[in-house]
Amino acid sequence: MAMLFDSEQQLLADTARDFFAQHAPPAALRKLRDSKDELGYAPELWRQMIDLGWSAIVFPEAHGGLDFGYKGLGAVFEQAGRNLSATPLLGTVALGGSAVMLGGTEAQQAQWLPGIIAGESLFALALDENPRHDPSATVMSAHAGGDGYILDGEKSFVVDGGIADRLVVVARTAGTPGSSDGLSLFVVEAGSPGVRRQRRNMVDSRNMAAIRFDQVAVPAAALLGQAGQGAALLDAVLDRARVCLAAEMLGVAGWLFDTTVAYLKERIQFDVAIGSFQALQHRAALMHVALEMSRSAVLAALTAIDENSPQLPALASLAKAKLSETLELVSNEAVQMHGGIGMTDELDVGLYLKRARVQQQLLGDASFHRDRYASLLGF
Amino acid sequence: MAMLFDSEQQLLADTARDFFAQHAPPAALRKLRDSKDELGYAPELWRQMIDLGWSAIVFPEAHGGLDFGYKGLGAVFEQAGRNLSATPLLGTVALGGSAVMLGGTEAQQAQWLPGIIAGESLFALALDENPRHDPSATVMSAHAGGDGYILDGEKSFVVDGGIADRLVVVARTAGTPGSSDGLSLFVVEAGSPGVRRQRRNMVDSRNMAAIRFDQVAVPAAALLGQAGQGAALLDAVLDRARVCLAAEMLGVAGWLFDTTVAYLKERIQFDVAIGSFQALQHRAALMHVALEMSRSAVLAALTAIDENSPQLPALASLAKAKLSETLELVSNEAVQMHGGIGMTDELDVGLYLKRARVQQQLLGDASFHRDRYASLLGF
Amino acid sequence: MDELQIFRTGVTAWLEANCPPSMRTPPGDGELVMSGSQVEFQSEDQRLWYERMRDKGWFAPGWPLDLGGGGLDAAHVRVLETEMTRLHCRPPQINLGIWMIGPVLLEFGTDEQKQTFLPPTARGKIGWCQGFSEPNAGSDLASLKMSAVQDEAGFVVNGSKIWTSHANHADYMYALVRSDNQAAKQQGISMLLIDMKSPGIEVRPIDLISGKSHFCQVFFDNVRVPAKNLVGALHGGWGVAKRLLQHERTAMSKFAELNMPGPDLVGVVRRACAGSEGRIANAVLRDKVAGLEMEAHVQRLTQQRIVEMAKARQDVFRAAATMKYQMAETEKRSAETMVAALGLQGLGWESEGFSPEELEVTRQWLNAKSLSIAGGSSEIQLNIIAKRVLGLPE
Amino acid sequence: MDELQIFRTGVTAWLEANCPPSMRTPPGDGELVMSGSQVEFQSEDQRLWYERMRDKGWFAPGWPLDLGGGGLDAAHVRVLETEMTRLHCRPPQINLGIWMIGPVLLEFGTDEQKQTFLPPTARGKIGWCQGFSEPNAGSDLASLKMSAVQDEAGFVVNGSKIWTSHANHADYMYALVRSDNQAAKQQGISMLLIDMKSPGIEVRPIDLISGKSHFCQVFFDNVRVPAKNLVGALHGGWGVAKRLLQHERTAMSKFAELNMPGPDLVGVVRRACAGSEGRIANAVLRDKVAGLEMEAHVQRLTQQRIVEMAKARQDVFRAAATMKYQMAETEKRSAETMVAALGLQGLGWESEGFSPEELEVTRQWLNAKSLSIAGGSSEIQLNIIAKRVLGLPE
Repeated sequence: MAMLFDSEQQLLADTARDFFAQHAPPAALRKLRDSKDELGYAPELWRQMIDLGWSAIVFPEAHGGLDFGYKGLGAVFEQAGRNLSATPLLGTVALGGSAVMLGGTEAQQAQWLPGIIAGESLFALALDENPRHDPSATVMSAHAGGDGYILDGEKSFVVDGGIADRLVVVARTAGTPGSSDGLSLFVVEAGSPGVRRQRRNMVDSRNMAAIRFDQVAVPAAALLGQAGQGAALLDAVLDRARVCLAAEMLGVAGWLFDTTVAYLKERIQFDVAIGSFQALQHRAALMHVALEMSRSAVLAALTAIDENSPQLPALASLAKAKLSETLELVSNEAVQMHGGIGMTDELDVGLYLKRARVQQQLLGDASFHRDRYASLLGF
Repeated sequence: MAMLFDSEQQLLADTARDFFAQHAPPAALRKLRDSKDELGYAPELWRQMIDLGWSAIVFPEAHGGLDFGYKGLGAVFEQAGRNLSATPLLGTVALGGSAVMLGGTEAQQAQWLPGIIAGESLFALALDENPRHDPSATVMSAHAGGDGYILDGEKSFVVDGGIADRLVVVARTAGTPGSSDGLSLFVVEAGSPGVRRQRRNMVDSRNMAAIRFDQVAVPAAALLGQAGQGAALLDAVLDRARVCLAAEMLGVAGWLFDTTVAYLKERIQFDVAIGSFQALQHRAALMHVALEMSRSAVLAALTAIDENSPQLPALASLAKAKLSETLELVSNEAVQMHGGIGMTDELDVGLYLKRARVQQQLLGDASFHRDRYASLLGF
Repeated sequence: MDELQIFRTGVTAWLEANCPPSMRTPPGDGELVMSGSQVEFQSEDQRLWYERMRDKGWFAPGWPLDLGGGGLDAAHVRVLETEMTRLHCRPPQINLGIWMIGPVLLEFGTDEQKQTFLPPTARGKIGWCQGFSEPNAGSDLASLKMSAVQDEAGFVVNGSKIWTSHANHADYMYALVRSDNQAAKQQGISMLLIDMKSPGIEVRPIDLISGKSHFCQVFFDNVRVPAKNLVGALHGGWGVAKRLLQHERTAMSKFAELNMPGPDLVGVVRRACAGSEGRIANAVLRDKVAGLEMEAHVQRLTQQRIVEMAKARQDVFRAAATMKYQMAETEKRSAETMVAALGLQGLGWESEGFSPEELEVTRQWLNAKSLSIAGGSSEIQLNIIAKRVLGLPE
Repeated sequence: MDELQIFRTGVTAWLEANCPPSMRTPPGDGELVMSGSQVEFQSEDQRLWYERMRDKGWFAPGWPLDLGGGGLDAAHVRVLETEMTRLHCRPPQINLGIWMIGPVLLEFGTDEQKQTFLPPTARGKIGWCQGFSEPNAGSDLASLKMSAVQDEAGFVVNGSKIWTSHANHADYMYALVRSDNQAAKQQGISMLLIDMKSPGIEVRPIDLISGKSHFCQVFFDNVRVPAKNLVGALHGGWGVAKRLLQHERTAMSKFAELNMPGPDLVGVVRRACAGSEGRIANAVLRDKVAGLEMEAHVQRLTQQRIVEMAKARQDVFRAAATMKYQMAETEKRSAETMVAALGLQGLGWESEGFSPEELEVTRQWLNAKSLSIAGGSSEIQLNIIAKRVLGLPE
């Protein structure tokens, strides 16, 4: 059943739903935000997630993983999204962890995966140098030097970049910006000399950092995969993360929609529930259509990862684009249908709206992925 | 008052409304269509319009015109559009006549304008060679030869091209397709040796012809304006015609909207008028908003012609683009809101829908004019 | 090898031997045989395929043998259908009598009705049409007005039906009529079987905005219908009709795959706006086409998800209620986009200067408008979602 | 030279002499003076301009001289306003007392109310806030619940008001209260003038999704209001409020032009996506921006048409009813487009790494959401058009 959760996946989804609702509801994010928390996530929450095995879901048993697949991980992401739970899951597992697993030698996997799984190490992918996602635009350089490579350049938006102790850095060992030839991936200790990180305060309080690499020396063993051949690996990593992000977005959209439909039933104006107004009913129905389509897109893409389908790139772009569109629709309608109260910070709807826009941009917006989808389908 | 009709213009609009409703309602177009009329318009109707002075409205008094301005002509176009009246007004006055007036020498004007005004001569502009409007794409060539020029090429879509006795032909005396340099305009007798015309049956029964020019010789005096410098003249002519067409489209959209609102009030389903359903009410209101905005765009553009405003190009593109969007919205909603009956040929709504799409394409669709508007505004 | 497997092998062999190759291609417009008393064939292969399937009893494979059917149970019928699909066999004929009224007569009909109507229907001798919609009863079907006044011999029928497919070739109509003016809307309706040769019936084909069509309007002027032609209980027609419409949905989904695929969006736009390496040159149009292809893609995925949910015995209504709306709106926008991409070349009506594909794009654009109107308008779909899925109040 | 012309010349000379150059620039966020008992100035120029206009009586130029106004008739007021606009003079102060409740008191107030409230208001001594909306009375204002129970001394008020601008700095609130629970909705409402220093009032500023705001929620716990502070008839507050809201519309249109223009769509997108010759590089984005600029353009043209129609004494309602909806929706889409064009750079909240313009784009995006909610939501606008312009049935 490609488009359904099996019973184990469903069990995981149910567990995650309860867990995040209890331990990391929107109020927890609000607290991190208002206290201007330095870390931007709660380590004790992450520890609980580690104990539940969620950092291990996608990794091979050989390195201590559960080999349970991305569909299971997607179930966790959806529930984290639904609660706006602040976790290092995207940076450490979906991006960094996927990169080590897909690009690392046995030795490299053995070096890093157990640390990720045990919660001893946090990862991030340092890729985007511009405000709009575009992997081939990478300028940052890596040239041979010392007993390995010297990295030089700047990354503008690194998810979880401020808390990671290891960064998977995309740099150019050859080729020119605009071409995907010549990219390479390196695992860099965040504490290396020459690495300077600055937290960026995003509208949605998501963990984000700008990172400057000033002549940072890394050993040859830091290289993941073949030098200059990193584009395919990077694509594979990004597609996994895009689909996980789409699952997270499905959770955000689902919360916004459910909350709005509930409000339509409860809010009285002109002596009736506003949900009895047909114009609002039809708009709610349109959101429902978009959400059902979105769920199909996410499930198909998650399945494509686990089945190693050649359709993955197209399905990943489909999921990310469709979820971006759905989320823009649903978040705007949620604010509008809540009326004045929807404009207040007190209501959680605003937090979800802001999270939505950052998610839309991360790893490529709808326009980026429509273009990529068309290219993949040859038109 | 730039955005209103003055009392004379309003009088003209009222006269035109009654005239077309009485003499050339949709049933008249239907008759031309079903009888596969060779001419595609009723000469006696045109004769009446001549008698009313409508062929003279925009032309200078020196040549027998009324010098009453395009705003007056726009009032006539709107009412012709409202009734789907088949007239040679677009080809002969807005396109051909404008070209002679704006590009012709005194002698050329004296030669051709009186004939147009008196209804003795029908004109058309032979420009588009491709199914999508793009003046600079002109391939048709004109080179010096005989005692003037030899024209060679093919025009795919010429409004009123089949009934005109004179064709204003756009051809390239220099430059390459894609550039607007090197274009020239010629007045060609439709009966010249080498001219072959074929009627094209459009979905909306609008008069349209494909015309092949096979080594057609014209005298030097056939040239309007400067050889190779025709782009500016062509733009001025096209903008006038685009605005007149936008006025016609306003009439089409207005009919569709009024008819649909009337139907919403009269059609009973589930024991109530369907116009009482709020979802349909809001959609009707959206159409109303679009129509009011459209009317402003048309009036501003008509005024810009008469005031010789440097804003004309931008306003012409604004009017054509906005009306194209409005018409797509209103025509689709009209069919949908009429339900099954809206799908039948018996109802006039379908005729208006088809006319709408042809109008949207003629002289540049919304996408063409958005691009042009952006260029004109420098972004 | 179990019995079903043996049956499958036999079916395959028989189909390969008896279905002519030309009947194993997608049927073009109007290339399917409408059965009835005046059946017409466009080719010898068509006739052969028709007669062979008829003689096998496979027009109605699931009906009892003694009523002219194939006597197969549901599992065997599914095998036959699967194999026909797999081998691309066209249906040998189309008849609403087999798909819609037949099963209803099997369930609700009197013995006399079954004996009278089912065997000739199964043998293709009676062509049926459906008389439900009326000019003033579209989305609100239960507001129908065609009256049936009872007298000693049966009913006298007056009124009009619209959107009746192939009424001009049909032998019988199953029709909903108002038998009781006083009762609440749904309670005053009966279903009658009406002989289309009865005096007082006039059939007028309907021209659509896209041109000729198989739809007709049918006028009834004091048409007499014998009492024995009442299906189900007097004034009980609404229940019968609801059951019948379930069969319609099944039939529709079977036929959905049948039609020759129309012009495809990417192909049409790509040819109209050719860029380098087969890409669409115009970036704006390309973005739009990609968006529409994605909508078509997510709806295919949702269709697949619904099938899987049904297999897993999950409630599919939340998801399934979205499909009609989504498909209709996407298809309409795709058709608009094709026309826009073709420019004036996509707006021809007939004759020279327009390619068959271009004319087909135009027809498809106009026909697509009906997708959000017929069979439950988009507005009705949204109402259903709002009320029955989301539980929003009246 | 007629008298009005002479007046104009005098006004111009006076303004040029008395309005400091820094007061002739568009005011930034929070750069206008809110008058009241606790007025604060951000610059010496602000104070000077404030005091000079106050002493001239031109805070309320159209009010009678004996009530602290300028004593000008409508024609002279218009001249003053025109000249101030022409010379880009900022309003010296902002006070709902002058724009809204003042004119209403002039029309409906008792002599005592006029004497008590108008002169100090005109001299900037009383700052006013408006207490209309309640948490459960938004679009449906008449469903307000804040209760005013009468006793011998006046009223005892309980309840809450929301969206009250600057309530934390205001001296008085004009408020709608429910004085009769039994009457039909609109018939049980009264308007009271409430001293914000009364015991039992708590003011809580509201944080918006865009950050801090001038909005407050105000809580009333057994607040006593003297009987003499009732405006108009008891239970007659709805009529007074309707009149007041007409003044609000006038005031809003005056202030609409005031604000410092926010980030402009073309500029922001062009800088974010720079192509050759100042064009927007991304064709899809460019097409979208052009579409939005066109929407803004047609609405400016429509605004102009409405002005001309009004001058020609034509009925403007058909056209005017469209403006609020059109402007709100276009503005919201423009803001979304700017954020999308800036990518993650358009989604910063504060501190380093984001330019002031980028942060402003983000704030504007969030603030724009209120345009289709406050002052008559988009849904209400569409209802008005459907019912009152198009005459569609209930």
